[in-house]
Amino acid sequence: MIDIRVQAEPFDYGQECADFAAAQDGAGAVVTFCGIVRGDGGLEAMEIEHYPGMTERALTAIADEAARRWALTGVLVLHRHGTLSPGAHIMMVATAAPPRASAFSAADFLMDYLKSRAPFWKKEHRPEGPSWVAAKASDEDALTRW
Amino acid sequence: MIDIRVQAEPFDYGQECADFAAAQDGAGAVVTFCGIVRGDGGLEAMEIEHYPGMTERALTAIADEAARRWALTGVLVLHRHGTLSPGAHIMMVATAAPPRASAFSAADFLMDYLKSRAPFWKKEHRPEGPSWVAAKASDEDALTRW
Amino acid sequence: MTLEILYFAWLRERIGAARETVETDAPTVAALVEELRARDPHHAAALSDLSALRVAVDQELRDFDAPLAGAREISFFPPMTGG
Amino acid sequence: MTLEILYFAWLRERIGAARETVETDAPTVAALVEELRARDPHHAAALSDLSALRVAVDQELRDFDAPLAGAREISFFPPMTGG
Repeated sequence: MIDIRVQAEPFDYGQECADFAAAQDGAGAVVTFCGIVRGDGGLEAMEIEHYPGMTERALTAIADEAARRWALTGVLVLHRHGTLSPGAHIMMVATAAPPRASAFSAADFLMDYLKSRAPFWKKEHRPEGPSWVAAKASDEDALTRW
Repeated sequence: MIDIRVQAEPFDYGQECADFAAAQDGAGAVVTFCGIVRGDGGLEAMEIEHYPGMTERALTAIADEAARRWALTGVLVLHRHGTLSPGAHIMMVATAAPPRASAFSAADFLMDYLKSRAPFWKKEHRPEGPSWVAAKASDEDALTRW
Repeated sequence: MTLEILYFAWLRERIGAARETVETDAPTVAALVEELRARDPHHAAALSDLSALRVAVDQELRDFDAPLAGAREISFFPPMTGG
Repeated sequence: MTLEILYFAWLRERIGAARETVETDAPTVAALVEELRARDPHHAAALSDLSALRVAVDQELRDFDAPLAGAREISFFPPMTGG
């Protein structure tokens, strides 16, 4: 019911959406989110570092909390690490619940928590050199919504 | 960029998600929603009536408004009509934008407006007989969020 | 003027027709509803409670005080339940 | 006690190592940071501003006043930027 995957390999967003929706029993609503590497400002590559062991643990804790709060029928969190090109799919989440509002809120919650509570760090490679992406104060502030 | 489809035929949710994500240029975030017929309480079938002509027009107006408010790179609204069995996919929306919050808000907005501003009516077929689904006051209230 | 009147969902069922053509001089939707109610008990019952109805004039949602001048297609239906 | 210390992202780059093993009697994370800063200028620079750092004790996020008793793996990193 809770599916957490941290991987270097690409994933097939459409296939994951189809499989996730097909596996739900009693859900009236499925919400999926997919994050894509943007090629803004000449970005050449996005490097994603993570903390093996803690990453899976943190994502599982976040997904458990979402499932508990919104009585979800299923949760998927899939996040890549390694070096990604513009246009590549970085990560996805999927949620399912009997009512629509639960599936939407849970997906939004997962994204907010994943962003500042799961140990991933992004490094952007541009013609002028590499730089680590700085966390935004607004990312931390977003958690106060929940 | 705005894709509106009203059809009796089933649709392939996974394929639509894949095609939608692949068609986006400059988006960092894709959100999709899929509504599924729930078999609660012995539901045998869900019949969906609509108003040909006005349906497409209303959905286009709602999608245009979402694209304008959140600077979306793409919007898909697909809604079936006719008789559907429990577990069938009724409809889906997909949104894409550079930032995550825009894609989420737009999908949520589309669902709220579609629910009470697009001319669809649901009739439930149960062992005890058919009955039209009544609109909820909360559906109308939801529009005041926007 | 000649108007096409359309009914959907339980209105269609109660009135027993999906559409009808009427000749009317009603200036507003509300005045048209009055005329339709007088047709027969089915219309009277189906159109009795305006708060349970929605109306579209030429496929755009309107209030019941909307004018009919220039209109061609008037549709009555219950609150929508898509999604 | 013996602790495994891990560094990620720009902390790893500035310190020049992804991990190191230290012997320490530091009672808290903050006290451990003090000891690490004294090792060399790389540690001192990387660990100079606690407000720019996050810490995990045995893979759970903690505050800098967290006790180290019983801990085995302490990790320092910048605020996270996943998603």
